[in-house]
Amino acid sequence: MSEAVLIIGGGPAGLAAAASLADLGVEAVLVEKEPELGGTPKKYAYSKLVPDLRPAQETLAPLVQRVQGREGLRVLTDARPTAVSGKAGDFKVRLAGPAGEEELSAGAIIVATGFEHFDARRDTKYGYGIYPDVVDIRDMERMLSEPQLKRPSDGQVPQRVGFILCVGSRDRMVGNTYCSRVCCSVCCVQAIEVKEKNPSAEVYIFYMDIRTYGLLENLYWEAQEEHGVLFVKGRVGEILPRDGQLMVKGEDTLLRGPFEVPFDLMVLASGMEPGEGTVQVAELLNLAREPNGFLAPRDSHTAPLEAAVEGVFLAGADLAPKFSDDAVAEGAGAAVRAAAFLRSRAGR
Amino acid sequence: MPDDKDREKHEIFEELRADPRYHDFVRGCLNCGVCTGWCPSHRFFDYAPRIVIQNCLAGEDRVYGMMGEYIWACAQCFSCAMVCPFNNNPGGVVAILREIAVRRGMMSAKRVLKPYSRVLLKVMTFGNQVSPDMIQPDFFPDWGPKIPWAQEDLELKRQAIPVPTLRTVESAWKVAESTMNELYTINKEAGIFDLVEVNDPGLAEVIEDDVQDKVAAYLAEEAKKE
Amino acid sequence: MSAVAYYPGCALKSIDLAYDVSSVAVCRELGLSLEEIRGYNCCGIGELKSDGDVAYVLPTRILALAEGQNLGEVMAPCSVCYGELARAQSVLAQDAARRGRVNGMLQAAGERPYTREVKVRHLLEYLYREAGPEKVAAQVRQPLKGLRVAPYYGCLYTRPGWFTQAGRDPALDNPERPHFMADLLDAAGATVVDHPNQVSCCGGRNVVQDEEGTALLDYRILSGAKEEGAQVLALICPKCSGALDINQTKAIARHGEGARLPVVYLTQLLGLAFGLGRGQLRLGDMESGAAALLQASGFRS
Amino acid sequence: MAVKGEGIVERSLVEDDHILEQEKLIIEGVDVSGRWNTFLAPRVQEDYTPSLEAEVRALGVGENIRRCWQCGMCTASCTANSVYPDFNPRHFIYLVKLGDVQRLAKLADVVWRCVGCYKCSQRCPREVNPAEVMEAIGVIVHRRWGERVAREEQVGTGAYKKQIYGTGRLNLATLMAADLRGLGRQRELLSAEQMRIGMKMFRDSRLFHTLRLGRAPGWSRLRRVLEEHRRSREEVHP
Repeated sequence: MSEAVLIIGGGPAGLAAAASLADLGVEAVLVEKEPELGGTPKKYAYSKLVPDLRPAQETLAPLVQRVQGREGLRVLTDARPTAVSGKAGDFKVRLAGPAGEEELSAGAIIVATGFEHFDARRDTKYGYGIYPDVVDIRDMERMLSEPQLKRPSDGQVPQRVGFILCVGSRDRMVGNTYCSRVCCSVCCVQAIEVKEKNPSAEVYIFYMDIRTYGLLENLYWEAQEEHGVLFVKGRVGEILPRDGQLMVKGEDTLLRGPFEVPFDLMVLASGMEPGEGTVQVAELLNLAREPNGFLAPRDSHTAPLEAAVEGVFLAGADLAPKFSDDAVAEGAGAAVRAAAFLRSRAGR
Repeated sequence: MPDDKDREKHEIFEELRADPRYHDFVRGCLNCGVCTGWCPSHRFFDYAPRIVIQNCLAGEDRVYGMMGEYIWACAQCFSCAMVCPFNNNPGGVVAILREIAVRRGMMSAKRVLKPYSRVLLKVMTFGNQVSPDMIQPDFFPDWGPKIPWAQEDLELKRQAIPVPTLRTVESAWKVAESTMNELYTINKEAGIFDLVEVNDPGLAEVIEDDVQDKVAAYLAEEAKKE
Repeated sequence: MSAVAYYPGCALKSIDLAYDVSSVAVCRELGLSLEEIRGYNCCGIGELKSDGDVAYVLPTRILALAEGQNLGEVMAPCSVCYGELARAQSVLAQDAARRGRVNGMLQAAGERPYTREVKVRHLLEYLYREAGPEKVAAQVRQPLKGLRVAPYYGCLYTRPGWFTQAGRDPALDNPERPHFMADLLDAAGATVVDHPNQVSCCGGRNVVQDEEGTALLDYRILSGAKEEGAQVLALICPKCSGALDINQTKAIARHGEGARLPVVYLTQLLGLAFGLGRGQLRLGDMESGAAALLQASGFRS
Repeated sequence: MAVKGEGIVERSLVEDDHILEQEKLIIEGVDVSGRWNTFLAPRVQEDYTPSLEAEVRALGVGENIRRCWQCGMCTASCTANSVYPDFNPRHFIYLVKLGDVQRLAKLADVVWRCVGCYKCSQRCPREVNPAEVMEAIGVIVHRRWGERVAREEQVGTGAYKKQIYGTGRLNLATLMAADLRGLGRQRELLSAEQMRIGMKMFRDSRLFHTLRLGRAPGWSRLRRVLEEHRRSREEVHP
């Protein structure tokens, strides 16, 4: 019987869960496989985070700060679980870390293993990984973190930048039929950043639908009205190199006509997938996954943050594509559910 | 007359949807246009595989509207099928519709197939696709202005060719009788003769006569052997 | 009640004199006091919009003249004039820089600048809200009993809401389903005919340039009202009159007798109900046979 | 005589100006006219010209074009579209935003069909004010491809402006006369119908009122100021 909670994953959801457990006075261990805390936004050096559009560092730093030096909370980086046995109330977890292996007991586990970006090389028509000036949103985040936006091939400032939405999402041919939910908003933000860094740049977004849902609708209005970002309806079929530029081919479905327009830089809105860590942890803990591979909650309404396996709780983008602020909210929620679970067992 | 047209419209739509391939070819459509972005015909014609799928989803009037010229603008390269996020196959739909047009002997099919009637004649009667005497301006108007000249004194000109030409202008080479027999059987059993009958009755008759003659000659030869 | 500045515009002082005299007479009967703007110019009739600031000078000069006569409100019976005045009023209220440039041009020509806010009103809205159905009913001496009238509102009386405020200010008429004219006609004893194209455009703008398109639009409006049983169509705009009344013969020539329907101004019908005389109604000015119809129906002017 | 592109099976799917075909062509004595030399030019949009949108926004009318999200409410409400299907405000806005000069040029004679009814502006969910955006697009089209715009429209607009700026008043009778003269149709002024209306207006005194309209008081000074400003605008945006 253990009173501690193991949190797997040190991204926004895991960090929020850890800080919340510390606030509740519950003992916890946070395990992160990367050398640094902060999850995917940190790993890929995101530029700005939705919805506040503050630099990602400003958003992540307080999340990390909240878990440092907290009583009863251990934080392990460069570490991952390799085996789990036992059951709710008394899980035995083997961890592999920089200092070697160790075993610890946990009464409950919170899985916050996050997501991975779709690997755009899998959608070969866009030439990602072949043409250096075809980048994905992850690359673009890093490029926008620099003071000046330069295109990879020759370091020049791109004058015409295009975004292709729904790369690796909503596409049976690449195996992902769901919407990744964040890319429309992220691309609007990136498009605005391109314009802010170089107001004379022309920025086009090729879209099927714009899904900046809810209050984020504003992002798309702003991109269009304040910054003159242009939206072209239709999916790009193919990108080919021509005379040092990228020739972008497609059908404009509003005009019902073909286009073949040169661009300096093309950004692929590569969507979200359950990451390798999520897959591994699901196997270790015997967690159910929904048809797209994300972790499945026990019940979407009565137990949205609980796995079907007793004593295991879920939070963040390993459940479904989502923004970091939603992941943070879920982390705190999962912490409360885990604490309540331990208390109910102790009372028994 | 309008009744006939309505019936034809309805029948074509039903034939299309009854085709066992159809439901694999049309699953759903987001109007994303990626198929058309690849389509080589779209660069030249107001033709879009996206519209092919949309028309299928819209019903019989729109499908019927494609039977005249639209389905013949497709190059049958199937790029559309390769990239469609829904895994639709617009080119496959066009293939089914072309088959329907040919089966029903529609005007558009007859027009498109006209040059092929010469090819068909050769295949059925000599077992070759092309022969020196078949390139006639009426059937192959796009083959260049020198054709009428080339057709004059054709046999004489063939003799000038320094390699063996079988001294024939009707066929490129001789095909064995057993092969001809096989070809005939395949075409007959596969229903090709029926399709030719529908689209070009004159051609069907010429082929049939030729085959009859050849069969008769063959039987006579066999009888002589015995 | 204080007077309102009356801006008849150019059409009402020439070809559409009937609308001018009947409007003035009806207002007088209802105790509404009008003061005509002196020395006014054309509003620009929508043809100058693409000339930028210059186009605002014309309607703004009219607002400034009203201000000069110490009047805080301008009322226009012509929907085009109303639209132009309301547009200038609303744009200049929000764009101080433009207002400065427009006033600069006025002053450079020795004209009065537009310094305060003058409210712009359409005759119909003015009649409805200042007098209303009750006062109209009280003035009726010859009820329009049995006369089946189709009200036709047209475009600029309410559209677009961002400068007329219709649809935003609940006290104003509804831009999609207006009813002020119907209510006034009802008060005058007429049978109001509901019909499909009350706020559709008559094509008046292109009446000369595009005879064919205008004829089709006019046909739709006229025949739509006729099919609902209307004997007469009531208007509030001289541009609509140009298309639906004067040009009606062209709609008939192209689309047939379905387009034949007498057309009058609302104020002519109200004046008739009030028992006004021939000179204040000028029913004979209308081209599509309104005078004969009304006489045959037993209404006397 | 051969019909252009008659050898193309999918003829209705090709626009005339994409068919490259010489009706009469003889090379070294060989007749390669008509079908022998038929080729199709691609109809691909090869570039975007975003400066077109800037031109529209600079006109001081239609500034809100940027807000358009292409929902199509304007076209769904459009009066002119119900008569002329090619008059599609949503489509025009899109062409201008992308700077699709070729397509816009082809539609040069359609833009002016707007009747100015403002239904689009009333219903537009983003306050794009398409009615006035179309005014602005009309100006750009006149400027670039004036020769493609119907004479009726060119003469009509010219006559309006000349009269309004010239006298500060609108005289419908003389305006119509100027318009018909401009189109070389002055004989219509003497038609039986016009004569009848003229006589009627003479008898009922409207002709007298029309003649008396004249100029707005003090107009000559304002006219000079307005003309100066119009000239300076044209210098900025030739």
